[in-house]
Amino acid sequence: MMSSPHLLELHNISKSYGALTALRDLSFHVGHSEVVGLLGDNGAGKSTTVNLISGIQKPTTGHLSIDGEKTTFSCRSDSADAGIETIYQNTALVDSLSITRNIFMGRERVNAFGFLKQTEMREIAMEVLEKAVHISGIDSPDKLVGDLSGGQKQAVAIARAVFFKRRVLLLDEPTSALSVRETEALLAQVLKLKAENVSSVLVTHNLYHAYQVCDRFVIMSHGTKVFDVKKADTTISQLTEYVVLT
Amino acid sequence: MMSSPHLLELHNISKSYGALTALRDLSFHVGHSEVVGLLGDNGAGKSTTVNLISGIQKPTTGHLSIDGEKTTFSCRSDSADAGIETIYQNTALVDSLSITRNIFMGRERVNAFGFLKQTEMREIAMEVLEKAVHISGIDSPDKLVGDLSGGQKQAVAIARAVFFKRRVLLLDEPTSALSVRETEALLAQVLKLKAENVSSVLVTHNLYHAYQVCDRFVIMSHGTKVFDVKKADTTISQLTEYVVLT
Amino acid sequence: ADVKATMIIYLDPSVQFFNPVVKGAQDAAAQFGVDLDVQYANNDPVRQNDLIESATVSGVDGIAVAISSSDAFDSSICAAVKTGIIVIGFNNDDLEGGKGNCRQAYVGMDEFASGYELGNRMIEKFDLKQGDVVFNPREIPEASFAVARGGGIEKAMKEKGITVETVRSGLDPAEAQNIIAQFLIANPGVKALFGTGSVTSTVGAGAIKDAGVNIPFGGFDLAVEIVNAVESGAMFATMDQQPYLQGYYPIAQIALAKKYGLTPTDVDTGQGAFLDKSRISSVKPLIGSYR
Amino acid sequence: MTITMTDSAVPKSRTRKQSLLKQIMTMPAGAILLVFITLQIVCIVGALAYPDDFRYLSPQNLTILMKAIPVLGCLALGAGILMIAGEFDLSIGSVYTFTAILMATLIDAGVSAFIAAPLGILTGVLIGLLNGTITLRFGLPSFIVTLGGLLFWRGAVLLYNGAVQVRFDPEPIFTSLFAGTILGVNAAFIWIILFVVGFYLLLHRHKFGNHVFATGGNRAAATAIGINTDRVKLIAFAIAGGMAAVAGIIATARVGSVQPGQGAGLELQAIAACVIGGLSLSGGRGSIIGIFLGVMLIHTITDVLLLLRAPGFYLDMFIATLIVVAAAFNHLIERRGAA
Amino acid sequence: MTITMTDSAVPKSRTRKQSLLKQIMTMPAGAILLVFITLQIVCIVGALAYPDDFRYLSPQNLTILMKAIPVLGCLALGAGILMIAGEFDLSIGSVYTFTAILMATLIDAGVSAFIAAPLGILTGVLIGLLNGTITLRFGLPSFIVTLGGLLFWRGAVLLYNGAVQVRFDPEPIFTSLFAGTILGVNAAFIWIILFVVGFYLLLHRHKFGNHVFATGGNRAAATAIGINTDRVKLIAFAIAGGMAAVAGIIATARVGSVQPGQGAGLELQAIAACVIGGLSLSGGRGSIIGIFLGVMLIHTITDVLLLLRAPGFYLDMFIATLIVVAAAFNHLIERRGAA
Ligand SMILES: Nc1ncnc2c1ncn2[C@@H]1O[C@H](COP(=O)(O)OP(=O)(O)OP(=O)(O)O)[C@@H](O)[C@H]1O
Ligand SMILES: Nc1ncnc2c1ncn2[C@@H]1O[C@H](COP(=O)(O)OP(=O)(O)OP(=O)(O)O)[C@@H](O)[C@H]1O
Ligand SMILES: [Mg+2]
Ligand SMILES: [Mg+2]
Repeated sequence: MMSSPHLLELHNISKSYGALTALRDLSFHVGHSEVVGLLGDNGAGKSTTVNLISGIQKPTTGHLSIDGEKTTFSCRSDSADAGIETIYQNTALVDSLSITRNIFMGRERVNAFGFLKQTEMREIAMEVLEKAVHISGIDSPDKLVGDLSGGQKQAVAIARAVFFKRRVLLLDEPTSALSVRETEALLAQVLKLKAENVSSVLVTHNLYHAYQVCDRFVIMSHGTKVFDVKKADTTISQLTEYVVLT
Repeated sequence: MMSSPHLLELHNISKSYGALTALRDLSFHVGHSEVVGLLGDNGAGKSTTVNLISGIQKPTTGHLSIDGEKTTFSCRSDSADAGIETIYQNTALVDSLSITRNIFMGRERVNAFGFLKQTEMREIAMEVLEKAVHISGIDSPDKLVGDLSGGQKQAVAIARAVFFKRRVLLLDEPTSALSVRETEALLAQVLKLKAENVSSVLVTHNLYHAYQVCDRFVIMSHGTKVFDVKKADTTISQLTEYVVLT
Repeated sequence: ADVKATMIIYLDPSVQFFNPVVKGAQDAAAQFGVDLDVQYANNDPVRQNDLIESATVSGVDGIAVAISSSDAFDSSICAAVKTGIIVIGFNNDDLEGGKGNCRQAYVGMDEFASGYELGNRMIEKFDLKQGDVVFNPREIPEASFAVARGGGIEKAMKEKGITVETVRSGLDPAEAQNIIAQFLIANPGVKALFGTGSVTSTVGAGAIKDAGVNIPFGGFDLAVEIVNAVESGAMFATMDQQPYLQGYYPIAQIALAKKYGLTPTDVDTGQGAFLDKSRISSVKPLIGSYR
Repeated sequence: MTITMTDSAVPKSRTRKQSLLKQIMTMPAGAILLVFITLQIVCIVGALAYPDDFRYLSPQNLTILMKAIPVLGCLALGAGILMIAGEFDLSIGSVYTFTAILMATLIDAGVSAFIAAPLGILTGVLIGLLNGTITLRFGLPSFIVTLGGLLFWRGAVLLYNGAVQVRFDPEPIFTSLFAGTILGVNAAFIWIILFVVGFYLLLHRHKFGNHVFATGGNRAAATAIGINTDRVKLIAFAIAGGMAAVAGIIATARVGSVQPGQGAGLELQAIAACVIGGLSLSGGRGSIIGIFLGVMLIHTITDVLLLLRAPGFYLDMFIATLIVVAAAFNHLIERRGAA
Repeated sequence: MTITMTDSAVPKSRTRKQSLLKQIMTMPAGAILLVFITLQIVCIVGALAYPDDFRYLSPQNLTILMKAIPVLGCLALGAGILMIAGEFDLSIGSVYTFTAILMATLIDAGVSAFIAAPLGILTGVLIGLLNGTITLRFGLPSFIVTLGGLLFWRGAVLLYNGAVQVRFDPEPIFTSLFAGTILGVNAAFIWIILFVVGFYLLLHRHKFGNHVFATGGNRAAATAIGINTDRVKLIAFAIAGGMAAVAGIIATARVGSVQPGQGAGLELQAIAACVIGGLSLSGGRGSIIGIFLGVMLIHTITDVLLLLRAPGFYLDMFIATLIVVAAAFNHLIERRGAA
């Protein structure tokens, strides 16, 4: 490797749950200002991969590297330090807390004594909800997340990740519950972030969406990578074929 | 109304959660052997509508009718008796139970003394999982649902509803976590059921999917119906316009 | 040691009353060369049965046990006696005495009698009259010591036409003090206060002060606090039953019976139970060891 | 062209074969079973090596164990089903005493034990139903309702019979049915074995059990799928109350009298036995075998300490420590199984 | 053509304005506040109408209430934070006794109370940390670990000092600081008010509180977002232990001595106060005001019953019933608010 190292690399990662091998010898990379589409059948191991990069699961073997330097994430804060931000498939929201508190969970705006700057956070929350995804029906950032509709919850998770994004954004089926308008807004966000030099990994089952924004595609099947191709070198029908047939 | 009454009708239904009016004066119907697409923005009230028809939420005002007869559902068993089967947006699965037990939850196959016919249920579970959605990666119906991937969970919820379907199938964003292949299989199922005289209400944000299988579209916005049109009388771009702009 | 013995106490280890009992037993064990273990039934008759049977199984030569129920332990004690074990009752006895239970002897005193004595002394000293109301909070009303002592007080009062009010105070001193004080506020006509166990006897004086009333107070058991209260006059008297002897004699008798075949005999430890200001100072240095 | 085509011949199965030991470890109650068996082996070896000092295997000791287990066993089985359904019952200790006193006084008044005992169980069931009705009707936490029940029924004992112990004197046949010896085995132990088998069938093989697990595991989902979760919980409350009364009968038949103060703290012991046996406090997880092993573990530990003549002053302290150690050990085994 | 175009002028806002009362009802702790205020009004009116028979407003009674509330208050605040974080502590009753005995014997041995008291609190904190470490390190249910703690520290009291009550005899200034009267108000009551304010700020206004709610509400989500949930729980365990020690200091300063058997059952009372105040047993929900109102409600009910000369033998029975009634009432109000 003589060129500048990749932003994020996975090296020969395997992961087992008891008797089941969820990932087997998986390697791929994410470059600077690149949007990678991570595709594959249900149960292929995409979410497991996202969770590994986020540091909330640990690989059985293999390792990651950031900017060419080998690292291991033992918890979410490690990956946050490395500039990674994630929208989880299960949204990772606390139903019993308000929208604002969910957005700033773990990264509260505080004064010198650790007390919350509530007004400031409230305002940011509302703003970012409107900007990141044009979500409708949320009229107050004090609403409990448990009272939101499926799409509204997902919008909160997106707003949080977009607000705190730094270098890499991992999106695990971020549009699954979003309506047409919100989906368009999110895809536009991904491109905008790319322009701001934030790379993304987009997990989705909607190949049209993937094709719309990704620069490269990694296709997984049964826990391994079966295909890794630049957008220029493939077509949507070839992608479909790989996803469906492997 | 001189023709035979509709299979299912909603009459002037309203529903409030505390200060929020989730549904306002909503009326529509589902005919025999008809697939209705229930579309609308996030938070429009689609899931609330589905839950009302399933009997797990009660309308503040208004009522339903089945075959022209006014009814009220006070719990899920009432709607099941009326022949309604639902795939909930949140899947309604018990993580700590096996796939088989989730599928037959509340409707177990039992002998004369109420004891479970475990082998029989196991076999049916595996079969229906393979038939209803061609889900991959589930190698045993004894796996705990909590250990499944997002799409696999959804597949279990679908398998359950498809297996027990009788007259109306409500599908609340059933394909949100499904991969391309599984999605196609599900949409084919809906059409197959229609041929078997089972009507469906399909809630989805993917207008292409809706357009592919639905006979009529009901578009909701902010808790009310804004559009109700037969497939023959509209185009996908008109639908998009209504969903996005209202 | 050539003699093995087990002592079984019905209540739990935190009850202060049994400190001198255990010390007495240990002293006797040391003097007579007995290998002694002490077990606690935590107020549970089922558990006490387990303990008696376990001791029988582990092959001890003698068991000293509080027979806190006239029926619950009859069969397990009889079974132990049948295998040749010497069983001595202490602290509580079967209400029918030796007729109701196979135990070979009983060492202890009558708690009912001590309640009766305290009641009568209070009536005499403070001139309690017919129609008066006195207050007797109990930490655990259903515990046998509370039933016996309280029953004695009630008998004495009833004979003079005096009413006894009672309340469950629990074992927590702060809670007990609150409850006693609140009761005294609500019932300003109460003429005297009786403790029942060591908790109510300890906090009674404080509760009287909290309630802002001035009434006589008598109780049971010995503790530094109680002795201080008697000395200072905040408390009229306390009842003692020489628990040291209730531990010493059973073990000594087991050893003597085993070694020399001496027949165990009943012992009454209930003499000199009443301790008021005039006698308390001689007792004070011995608290926690011999008293 | 950067297309990389990696190993297209993906093996169809992603699951490895696991050793039998690992399979046992991941079974429900598998880990606790291993802990229990280990303890038994240690005890048996110790007893064979020092037959005079450690009389674990003496017939008398085995009889004591068999007599000791059923009371807590009955309480734990009832409390356990209720916990799997997602609710607590803290009142079982008081109900145990109340129903026992009720039964004993009825027999004292000349009623046949074979009528008084079912009446006692019925009372327990009714109290359970009352707990359940209040809990469900008002949507209250069962913790607070049954804590109220604990105090209420303790008070009711005093109200009904005063702070007086009651003699229990039924027909001899009744006593031998619950405390006698049948084919060399203690009758109470036979009862608890029957209950374990019955509850096993009910919980793991019967429709009702499936509803209990569903209700406790995810009440909203169970409701959404048409299970009458209120009814399931109500029945579970009734079972807990009824089993508390059964425990009362067994204890009373054994001891021959009822103390008004007994039973305090038994509810926590029963819950502890369940939790040791792998029940989740938040419901939806657990097994009957686990509950029974939890009860046996507690009693074996107590028994061993008594046989070793551990100082009674600190006996509870030792028991507590050993229970936590056993639970930790249990967890380590479980984790090894999952890895 | 069947296109039906219904009311295109949809109003933008779907939320109605609600009455102030309804708003209060839906606030956290709003319903319990209404219950409490209602009870107070009834009591005050009753006391004004029958000043001789119902001495609720007599200065002595108010003083006793102020003295009674702080002990349970401190225990409940600590237990409450831990419960919001999703864990239990059943050992606080024993820790309360153990630290009090430790402190009293230190003072007896000549140590200044101003050194002994912080040492006692430190011990409480360390015990809490130990509970937390065992719970988290081995992934055990805190119920079982702290039930072990309950028995262990009760045993430790006996080991440390035997079954002897200890006199507490600190410098007079220490006693007046914790049990004296400051500006006409009981010192212990001032302490509990300070604690309530402090915990309110910590839990509802500070970053740490947000982490506590997140950890208890959805531990997996909190972990996934980068909160060190183990640390949060550990701190909550430490707070519960420390507050148990503070309760011990306040109780001991009041009574002037420590009984080795005290504190039994206080853990359940503390949890009950929290649950009455609206805390969820499964974590993530609750408020400091609710906890404090729960404590006050329990004590007010006890006090009123004593003042009304309810039959003392069955006092607990009445208290239990009234607590359940208050909880049910609370729930009805809450539901009306949400409708
Ligand atoms: N339990 C609840 N309490 C309060 N408000 C609720 C509750 N459930 C839903 N709502 C509100 O009702 C409105 C309609 O919600 P609903 O879930 O029906 O929307 P939806 O059309 O299904 O949206 P989506 O496409 O995002 O799933 C939303 O604004 C939501 O915030
Ligand atoms: N906690 C777990 N325990 C056991 N097996 C698990 C666990 N989590 C996931 N799995 C298994 O690992 C495999 C990969 O799961 P993963 O969630 O990564 O799939 P995915 O590619 O994200 O699928 P989907 O598109 O459905 O979300 C699946 O077969 C799943 O059953
Ligand atoms: Mg996934
Ligand atoms: Mg929805």
